[in-house]
Amino acid sequence: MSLAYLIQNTIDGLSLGSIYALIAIGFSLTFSILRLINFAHGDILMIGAYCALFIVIGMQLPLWAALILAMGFAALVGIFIERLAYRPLRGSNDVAALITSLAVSIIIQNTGIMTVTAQPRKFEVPEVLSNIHNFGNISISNMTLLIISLSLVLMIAFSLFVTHTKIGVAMRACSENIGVAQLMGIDINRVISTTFALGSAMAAVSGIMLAGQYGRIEPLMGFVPGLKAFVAAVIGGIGSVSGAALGGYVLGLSEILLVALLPPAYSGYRDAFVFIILILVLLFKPSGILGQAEGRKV
Amino acid sequence: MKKFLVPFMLIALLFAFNAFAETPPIKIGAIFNLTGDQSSLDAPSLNGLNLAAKEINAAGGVLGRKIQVVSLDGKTDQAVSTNAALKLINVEKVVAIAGFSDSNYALAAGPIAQKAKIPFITTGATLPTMPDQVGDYFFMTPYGDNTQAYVGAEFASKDLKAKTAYVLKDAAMDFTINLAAYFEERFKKINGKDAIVLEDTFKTGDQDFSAQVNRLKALTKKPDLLYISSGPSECGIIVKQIRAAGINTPVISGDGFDTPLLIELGGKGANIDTYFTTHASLTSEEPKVKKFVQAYKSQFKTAPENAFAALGYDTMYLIADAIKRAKSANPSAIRIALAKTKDFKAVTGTITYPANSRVPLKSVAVLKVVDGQFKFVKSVTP
Amino acid sequence: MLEQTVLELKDLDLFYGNIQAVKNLSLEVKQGELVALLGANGAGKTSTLRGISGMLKPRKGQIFFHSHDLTKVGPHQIVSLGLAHCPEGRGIFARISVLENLKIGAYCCADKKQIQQDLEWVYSLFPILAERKNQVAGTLSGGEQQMLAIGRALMSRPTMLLFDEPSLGLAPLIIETIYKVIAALKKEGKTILLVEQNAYAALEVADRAYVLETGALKLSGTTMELLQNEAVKNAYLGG
Amino acid sequence: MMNTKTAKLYTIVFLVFGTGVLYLLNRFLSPYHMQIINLIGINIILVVSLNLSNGFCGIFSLGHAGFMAVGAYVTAILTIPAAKKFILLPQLPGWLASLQLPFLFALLLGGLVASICALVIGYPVLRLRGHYLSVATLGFLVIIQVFITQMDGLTRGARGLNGLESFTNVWWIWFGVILTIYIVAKVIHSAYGRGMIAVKEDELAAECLGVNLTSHKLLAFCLSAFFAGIGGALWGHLITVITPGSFSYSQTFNLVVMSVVGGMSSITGGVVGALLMTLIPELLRNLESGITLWGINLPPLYGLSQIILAIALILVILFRPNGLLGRLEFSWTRLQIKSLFRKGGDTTH
Repeated sequence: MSLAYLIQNTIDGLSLGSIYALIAIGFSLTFSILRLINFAHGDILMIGAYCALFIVIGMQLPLWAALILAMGFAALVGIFIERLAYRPLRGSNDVAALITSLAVSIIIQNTGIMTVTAQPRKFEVPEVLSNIHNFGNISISNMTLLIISLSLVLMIAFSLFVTHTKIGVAMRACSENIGVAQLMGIDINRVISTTFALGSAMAAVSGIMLAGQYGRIEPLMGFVPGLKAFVAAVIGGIGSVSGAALGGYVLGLSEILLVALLPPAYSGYRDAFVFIILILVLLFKPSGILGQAEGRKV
Repeated sequence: MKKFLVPFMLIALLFAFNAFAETPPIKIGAIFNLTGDQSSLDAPSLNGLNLAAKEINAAGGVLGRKIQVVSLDGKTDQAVSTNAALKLINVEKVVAIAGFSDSNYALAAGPIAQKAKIPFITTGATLPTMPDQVGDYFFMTPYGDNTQAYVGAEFASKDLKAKTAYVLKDAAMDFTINLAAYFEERFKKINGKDAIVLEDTFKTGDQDFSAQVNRLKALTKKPDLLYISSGPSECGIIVKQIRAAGINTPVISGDGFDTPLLIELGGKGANIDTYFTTHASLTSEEPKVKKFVQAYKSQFKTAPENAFAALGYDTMYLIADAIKRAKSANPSAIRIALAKTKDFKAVTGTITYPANSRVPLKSVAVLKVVDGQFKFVKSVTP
Repeated sequence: MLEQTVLELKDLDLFYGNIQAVKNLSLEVKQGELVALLGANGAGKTSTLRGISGMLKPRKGQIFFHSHDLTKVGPHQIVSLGLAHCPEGRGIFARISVLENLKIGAYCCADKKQIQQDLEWVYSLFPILAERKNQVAGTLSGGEQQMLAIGRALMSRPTMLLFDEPSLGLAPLIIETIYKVIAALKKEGKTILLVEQNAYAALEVADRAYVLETGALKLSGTTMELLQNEAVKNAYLGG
Repeated sequence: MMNTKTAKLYTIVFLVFGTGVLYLLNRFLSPYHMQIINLIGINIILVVSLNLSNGFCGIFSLGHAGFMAVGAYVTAILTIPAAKKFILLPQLPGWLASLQLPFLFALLLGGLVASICALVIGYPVLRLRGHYLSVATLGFLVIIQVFITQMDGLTRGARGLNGLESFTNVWWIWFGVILTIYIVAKVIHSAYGRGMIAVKEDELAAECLGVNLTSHKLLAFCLSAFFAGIGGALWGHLITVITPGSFSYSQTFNLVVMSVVGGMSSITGGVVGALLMTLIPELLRNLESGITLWGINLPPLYGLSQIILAIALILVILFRPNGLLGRLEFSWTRLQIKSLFRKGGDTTH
């Protein structure tokens, strides 16, 4: 159990954690404002990855351009889903919204299989990203560095957006009390569309990162990471965006370190660890690390 | 009451569809998991099957009758697969069924065909014990996992001079578990009880192997060989991540590696000492193989995605050949003819069913990845 | 100042699902007037305010504010027409600071310079808010929260204010200060519709009043008439 | 109105009539259509038991397939003959290796072990509410799947158990359906059942009235798991192959679809939901494999039926949030009143 082994796993955990964090922010946003768990959020990750692939191969544009266009497209898809499936449901009980999001997720996955076939495809990554820096036993690829730094930048940009722009303030007001926010002259439909757009754009980025890191995309790639990102959002404190980011890192690190430290026979238990952590958090600290306990109005 | 009428009208309409699909040609049933996790393996098999049927019909069909492939989607769900089998037998009245690359689904549909005395030929499932377990109407087009695992172990010990090995297997797929078990059994027989340095596991769909790779790197006793028992979706990224960690020990595996993805996703890493055993080399110069690849490319605009495409293709020709020899489309006659198949020249090698076994005696090809191409190394007939 | 009606309700019906909260209610509030809307708990007072501010879509009837029909307009546009609503239970944003609460109040219709002026004005009305500016709103006392709610409503420079039971759960001394501010706002020419259970405090500042019972208008009139009216006295003023 | 005596009489007549019809169907219908009827029966058991926890008690569980898996594996291990068990599961502990029980006992034991799992998982988890509870039960499903895959010695892991005796036939299922509906109906119309419904409507109010939340929720959760176990076991012995993958997200989602479409808070709704949502995918099957419709040759579109079902679900949630039957229960008395269908006047959602 050399130190290098530990550091190597920590780096890999951080990179996986930053991907989860970006997706978790999307979950946390939609939950804080609409009390909606959007299971289809994971699948937008897949849409972002495929969109980037077609832009890079189809239109021969560089990866960074594909990133931005994919974010835009995913944002549109997010707004479209909210407008079509979730808006009519507003005000109904939270279970109806949960089921609808599962249904939307099934529709996206199967449309994906029908249009782009289930064959896993190679994800083009520019040469410079895949060369490796070796420090003794520890090896870090540029892709990992890009993932960690880009997600940090995006998270900081996002928190600045939420604190300083008008629509950001409106989003925070809506997450506090959506009814009263309307009285303040906030158009909640516009705020909700922005929330879905932002969350989906970030999910698209994490989709591209996931594809870039592992070089492979297929239509069902989004569901499991989406679910794990929801676990991260709950661990960090559902509803608080910084909580979601923290939860993402905690989950990414614990998943990799648990598999690395426990004897090899247990690496198959990886997904079980994630959900055992979830149930423990829900039991002992349901509001999560940074979340505020939601008092119950008696 | 008005509100409830609409759904019933819809159902009645759909029932009508069923009756509409009756036509007289020889009907061959096909059940593949075209959606869900298995779709990347099964979709090419169906393509191969349909391609063969198209070619046979173009050449005048069999016994003067056209072949019609009735294909239903198993949806990677055993209940749906058994429904599909029953529908093909009882409603569509097929004379033979081809299906599945995974033994768990073949074992769900096989017994139903066996009970109805309809021959069931699995195109890609390689569990050697299936035919004895299901019955005499169950045939396998591919060789058993044991055959290719033994060839892999022999090749590693003799040709690569490996004394110790590290095994990484996908613990969530029965194909990979059996393959690894048979390999270890034969490798230990050759190189002694503790020839396996470490056995590690992962789960289908995993994308991050850093924990496993780091554990391999940290081994004090460096293994001479890495046996990676994985399916086509994961093989590329595992090889890439192992080579990225600077481990260049030779890698060997079964036909799970037989996919363009190994090269695409494996990248530069795959070119370093990566071997695998498979049914046939799709890039070999053999005329039969070249004709198949050419026909597949023109029909489906891409090269065959994996060996399962070739296996689907061979299965259809196998059935057609049996019908021709039996001179009748009657299911039990087909079964008898199939059992007597001898030296049938197919894309994935020559197929012979030995006396009381429905696991074909086939040659196993050993391939190596050389600068982005599969290069034929040798063919071993066990 | 000609007596021009600012707000007019024409036989308004309001429902929660199948339960009717308000039955064809008609009332009007003239420019600069302070009208009280009295009634027991569940009489439909709050529902009426929610109908006016667009939170609850009426099934029948119209609501005119300066000739705009509010039923045709989204809730978020009503504030920009100059009609601010101070909701029941104050509805302040507990987890963010007092200053940010006030800024959200000015969300719809103010630029940087105006916000600074309005802030100074609100601080002059409620000096305590200036002291607690950066404190998280949830830590304020009941009275201070009510002042914050009123201050926040004022930030959108409304011409008319809707108050929903500002005295709820407050100590008598605090109620006095609140009502002093309401009276001051009336003097400045703001039109006010005040919903109150505490009829006594309301009638002290109001010009006219309507009394609701189980969703329907029971009686209305100037404060003087109502104070003498026997029915009102024993029903709401404790005989 | 009809008194209960004649209502009971009607029910018995219906049961006898039903058995007769099933007997005839079993003799004349092709195995394919019988299989669909069997699957409808199993789905009725699963959905009615799911309604007990999701609809009547307000615990929206997504882990139903997990209990199915426990029931299926326990029953399978108990019924595999000792000789075969030695080959399939060599590392089984001695007492289990030689044990072979008749199907009925194994079935009930399967259900029992499933409800014990529900007790173990339920006790801590049932303190949660709404989203959190649903996701925790989904977590339970993943944990069960991973443990079954990893406990190679006991369950043969991912290779699954195959070649199971096909005990399940139409009579086992018919008996299971009657048992499930009878017990679930009995529980709901009992005082305990009303306590459960109070818990669903408003936990706080129920608690103030002295309803012990945890015990009511636990009973609903364990009872629903018991029948899920039985349903899983019947499924396993109908399909004769069970793998961890057989009881996955998609299985749970299908059950939830049936429950929601039929009507979560009504037994009849569960039956109608199971009937419709087992039948329609079969009928859509032809549409998928490419059929010439009025001359236009539709290309094969695999995955089409999943999309149509998902869209149907969204439409149901939008326009009939309480499902096709809402809270309506089938009863002989209601049959006398002409319209079986009143516009669900329910405002509690």
